[in-house]
Amino acid sequence: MKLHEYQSKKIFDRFDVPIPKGRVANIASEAKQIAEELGGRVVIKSQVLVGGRGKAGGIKLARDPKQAKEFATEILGMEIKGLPVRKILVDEIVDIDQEIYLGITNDRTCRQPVVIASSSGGIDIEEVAQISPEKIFKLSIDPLLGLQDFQVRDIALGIDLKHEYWKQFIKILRGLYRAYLDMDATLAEINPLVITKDKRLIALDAKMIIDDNALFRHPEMMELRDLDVEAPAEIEAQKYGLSYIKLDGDIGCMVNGAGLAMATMDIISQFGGKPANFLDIGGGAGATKVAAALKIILSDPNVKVILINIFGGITRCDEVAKGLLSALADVKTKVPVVVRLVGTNAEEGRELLANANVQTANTLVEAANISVRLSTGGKL
Amino acid sequence: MKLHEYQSKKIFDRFDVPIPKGRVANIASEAKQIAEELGGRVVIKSQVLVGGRGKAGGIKLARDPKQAKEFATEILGMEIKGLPVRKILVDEIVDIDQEIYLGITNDRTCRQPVVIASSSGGIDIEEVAQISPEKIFKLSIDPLLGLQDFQVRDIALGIDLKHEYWKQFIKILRGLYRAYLDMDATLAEINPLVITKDKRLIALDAKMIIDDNALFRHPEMMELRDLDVEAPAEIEAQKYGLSYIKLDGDIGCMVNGAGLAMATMDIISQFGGKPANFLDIGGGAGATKVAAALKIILSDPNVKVILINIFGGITRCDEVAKGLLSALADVKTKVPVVVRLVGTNAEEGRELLANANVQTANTLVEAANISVRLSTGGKL
Amino acid sequence: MSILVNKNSRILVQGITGNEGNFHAWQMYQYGNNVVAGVTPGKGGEWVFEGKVPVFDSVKVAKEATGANVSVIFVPAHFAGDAMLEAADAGIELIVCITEGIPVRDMMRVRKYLDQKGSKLIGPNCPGLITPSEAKVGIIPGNITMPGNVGVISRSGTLTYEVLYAMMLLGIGTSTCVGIGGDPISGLSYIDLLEMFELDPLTDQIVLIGEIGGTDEQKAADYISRYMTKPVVAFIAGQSAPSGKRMGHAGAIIESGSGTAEEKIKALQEVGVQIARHPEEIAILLNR
Amino acid sequence: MSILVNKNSRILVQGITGNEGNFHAWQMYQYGNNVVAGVTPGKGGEWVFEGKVPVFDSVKVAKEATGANVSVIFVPAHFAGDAMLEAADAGIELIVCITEGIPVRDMMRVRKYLDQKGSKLIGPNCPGLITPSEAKVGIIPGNITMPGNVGVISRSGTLTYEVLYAMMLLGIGTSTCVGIGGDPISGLSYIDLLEMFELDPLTDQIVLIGEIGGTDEQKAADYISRYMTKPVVAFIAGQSAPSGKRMGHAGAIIESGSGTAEEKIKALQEVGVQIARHPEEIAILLNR
Repeated sequence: MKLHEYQSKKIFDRFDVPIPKGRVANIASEAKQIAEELGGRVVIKSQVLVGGRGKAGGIKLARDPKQAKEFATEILGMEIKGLPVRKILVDEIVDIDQEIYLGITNDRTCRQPVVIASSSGGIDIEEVAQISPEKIFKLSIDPLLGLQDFQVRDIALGIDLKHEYWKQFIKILRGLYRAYLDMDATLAEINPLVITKDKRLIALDAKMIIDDNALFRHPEMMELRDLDVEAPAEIEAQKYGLSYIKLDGDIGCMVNGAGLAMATMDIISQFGGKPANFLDIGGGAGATKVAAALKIILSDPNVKVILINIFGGITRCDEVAKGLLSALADVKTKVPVVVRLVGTNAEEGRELLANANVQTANTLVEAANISVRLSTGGKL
Repeated sequence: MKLHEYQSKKIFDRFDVPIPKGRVANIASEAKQIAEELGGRVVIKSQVLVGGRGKAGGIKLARDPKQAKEFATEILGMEIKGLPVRKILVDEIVDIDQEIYLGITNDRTCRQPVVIASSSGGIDIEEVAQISPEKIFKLSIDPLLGLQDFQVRDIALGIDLKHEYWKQFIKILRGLYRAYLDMDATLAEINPLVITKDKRLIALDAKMIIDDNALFRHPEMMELRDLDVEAPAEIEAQKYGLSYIKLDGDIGCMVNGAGLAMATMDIISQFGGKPANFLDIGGGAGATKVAAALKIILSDPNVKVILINIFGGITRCDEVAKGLLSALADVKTKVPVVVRLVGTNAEEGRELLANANVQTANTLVEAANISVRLSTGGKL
Repeated sequence: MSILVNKNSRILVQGITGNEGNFHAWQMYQYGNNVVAGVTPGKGGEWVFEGKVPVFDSVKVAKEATGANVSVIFVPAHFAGDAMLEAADAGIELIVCITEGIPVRDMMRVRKYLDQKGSKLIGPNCPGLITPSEAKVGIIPGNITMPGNVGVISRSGTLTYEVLYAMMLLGIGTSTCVGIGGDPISGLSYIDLLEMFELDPLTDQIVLIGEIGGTDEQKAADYISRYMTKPVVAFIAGQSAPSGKRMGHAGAIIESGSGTAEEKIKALQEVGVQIARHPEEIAILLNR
Repeated sequence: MSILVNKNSRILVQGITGNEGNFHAWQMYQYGNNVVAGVTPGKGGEWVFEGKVPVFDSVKVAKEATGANVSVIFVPAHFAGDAMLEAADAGIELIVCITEGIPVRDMMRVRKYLDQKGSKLIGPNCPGLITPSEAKVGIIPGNITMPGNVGVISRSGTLTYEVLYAMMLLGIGTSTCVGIGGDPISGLSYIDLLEMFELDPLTDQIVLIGEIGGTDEQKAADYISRYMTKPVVAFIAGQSAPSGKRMGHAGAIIESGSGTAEEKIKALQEVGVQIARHPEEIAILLNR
């Protein structure tokens, strides 16, 4: 779960990472008021969960409260990469001497948290990593021991930070690490961490991604969720524990298991078809779950045919068949449904479907073939 | 630093370890009021930092507020093992079904925290350990991993706790461990942890000892300090970073290093003398520290002679000599002083002392000999 | 022969009284008779499967009583980390964690501790493993594969069944099939298992089933080119997956253009691995 | 010959710019020329001792630049745990921590991590060690001992000097003298060092200096009876100490009647260890 800059900054503040003075606003007049409180000069930053806000015109410096209101009005009317701007952050402007990059993420290779730092902050860190890898300093953290002060100093050394800033830097990185840990983040990033002309270190931007699997430990995070970035069908899917992603094609897919779902999409593509979605009904899916999945797929008007590929493992095929039949009875769609069931209790499942006149296939190749033909208007 | 029961309970409460309803009181009328609030029946417990309060009559059950006041008056007038009772804890009475022992301490041998539990709670655990060691269950905790839930369950199994109490027990032991860790305790103990007749687990008594070396992390603990248990001279000594313990004899000792201080006391005893104190001036002791040490020794009227044994290591002997001379000039005592200096800058130190007519010795045996003779009224 | 588990494995099921745990433990029990114990804290003393399999309160007690050396975990995500630590602490040699949705933070700590203890881990978020006719540890259906000379390694669950089933239809069996799971932090890797299969006398060829996300398949390719003498056939799922969208598995995401199926296929092809276009084709590419 | 340190040791001083660190590093420097570097975070780039010894910001950098393999720590108690972890992380083989007053919680974590990294620790709250005329690592005065055939192990600081000095007055020198420190959680134990001295060809007899508190001396007695062929002479401080009072050292406390000097003396005497009545008598009991 990605957090907005203003949400991440609120968390940083709680963990003693210094942030600029500022507040979030929903309407332009608030921006003016905040600017007045902050002494006039402010930066107006659109709060959308995509990169490249600056280039898209979603970040503007205002010289006084009046201009703050103007820019706020402008930005609040924007869409950036398809996302409407519903909130802006109005922050004080600080005079910058140097920009640093500082982030903590999970390193898959070492299976440990890793701190990434660079004296070249403020720009796309992945670009820096590609062009000048020597400017990136990485340090792995033992997950049982935790981040130690000597490591923080190693990082300060690694980015050639002047001694006079070490004390502030240690406090910030310690705070960032605590935020990363306590919030179950998979990313906690400050880009840029600036050194101001009056020698303070401040997190000018903030980015956090929370581990979806750990949200049960952070019920308060659910309130921070920004539903704008998620399609309504995806939100609906989550309610039922389904993993759904809408795509551009016309063959709806319902598969158990993410790998098999991808393979099913792949084979559809290979046969010249276009998958309308990724949908993993997960393990142990009962009738209710399958019915919900069917309805979600059908909520996409582009869907011309539905391919259901279930290979029983945790999932019992008779349960799937029952769910399917109950859902089909419920929605009464005219979209043809092709079903392939193999594995645990598959025969019982197939029997149930055959009795209800649903099209079945024996292999994945066969199922994909039939579906593609049906989607292109062909008959069987 | 030992904490009182009521102080430990306050900490337990913060870490979600359930404690009986109750409050601390300084005067008997308060006890009556608390008893009224708690519905009449209460237990009055003297708050002194020694064991065996019950046997000494320092714990009494009152059947109503009137009796609570009577008992409170009585207990607040007591001295237990030489310590005046200045505070009482007035707690609700709970009906007990079973008493358990539960404690966490540092295991020197494994160099890890160890949880100790027993189904025989409420009595002296060291006695249980001696008489029926099979009733004691111990479990070592990896200090990097921390206490895990499966270990808590192992402990519940180890003391044959019924399944119905596991959930409460897990919460309590987790809380106790967090209290132990967060407070830098060297002991966090619940004895007894009771199961009430209405099936609740409650910490009926509470004991915590805080690591003196970690008090810098807990400045708030200094307010909890009970100066009653410490001799005024010991408190004064701590201010100067000196380690002083008053004993019964008449030969004052000032030594650098705890081991050497003990050895000096030992040799005095062997020669038939009686040491008046243990005093370690520690490493790197400067003039001020030595002067303070001298004054503290002289505050004991029994002291007939002072043996100063300094072997230079971190401590520089010339510094010691200067401090000594300045302190002697300051207090102008008639108590004879025997000094032995060896090690770093010892010659400079001895020269300074010789010039000021202070008695010096070359070996520890000689110094002890002279001191014992002087203390028994002998001449040199 | 086989790797990791065989007919002598003594299997313990953590979470045996839960819905899924019970269902699959019963499947495992019926497949052979190597399920020796179950663990559900608070239910010690009960028996399951018509009084044949005892339930214990802790892994330690279960191990002492039954000599279990493999544990398969079906407990919910909140408790799975603790269950793995418990198994390792009790000295279980092989831990197979089926549970999905375990927080990464928990897994980093668990993996570190297991490494220190010397316990092997398969999973989490995996279907477990099977040595046909000998030992079924996890949720891989027993009736879709048979004994044979192919070692199978996969990050996926049902996709693996698809492959096993297609193989069986062509009369090809497996030595051992291991589902290593789709999470970013997990136990045994492709490389660990390639090494075991290379050393296993009854494995003659290997199937590697991968998917988008991470660089494990690329590392496997590197390992194959250096150390493997046995032929490898692979399939990579997610060629049609868009970047930036997480495809179900916590690990299956194409991040800023890296971890794509194309990269992985290229790396494997370059070291002589045959690539199947769809799962059923794997069976066709294998030697019979 | 000697144990742990010799003339080839390359010594690093953590906290070299602090008052005590600087004073003692200078003493060490003057004793030989094996102080190769200092570390004080934030002072990297400076030089001490007339520009002869460089100061670095971190142990890692110092080790890379100078090849240091022993580190002696003089930093304040708040920072000492971090300093030990830093030294171990940088791969320093022997860490000697002089600092006293380190919280037990810190030491439990540090010791566990050092064991995992394979670094040896001496201390904390100890005077360090000395191999006369070769290497002085810590605060043991250089002028109170000389090369010889006696290995000395002690939990105490100045009490050890007393013994070394008495030995020197009788012409007895030491192979290596190690102060293991008086804290409840520390590094190398009596047993570790007895083993090293037993194996050291230039050590013919051993002095063990103990004190009240804990059971380390009793364990040493047990070890001596099983494995030691070389004679051991011991002194135990605190025969006149009352129980329940902590005598300076965090570890020196007689708790509910256990850890008394009597117990320890009895255990040692029973295994043939000669006991000195006072520190100076140790020198008399040794073979010349």
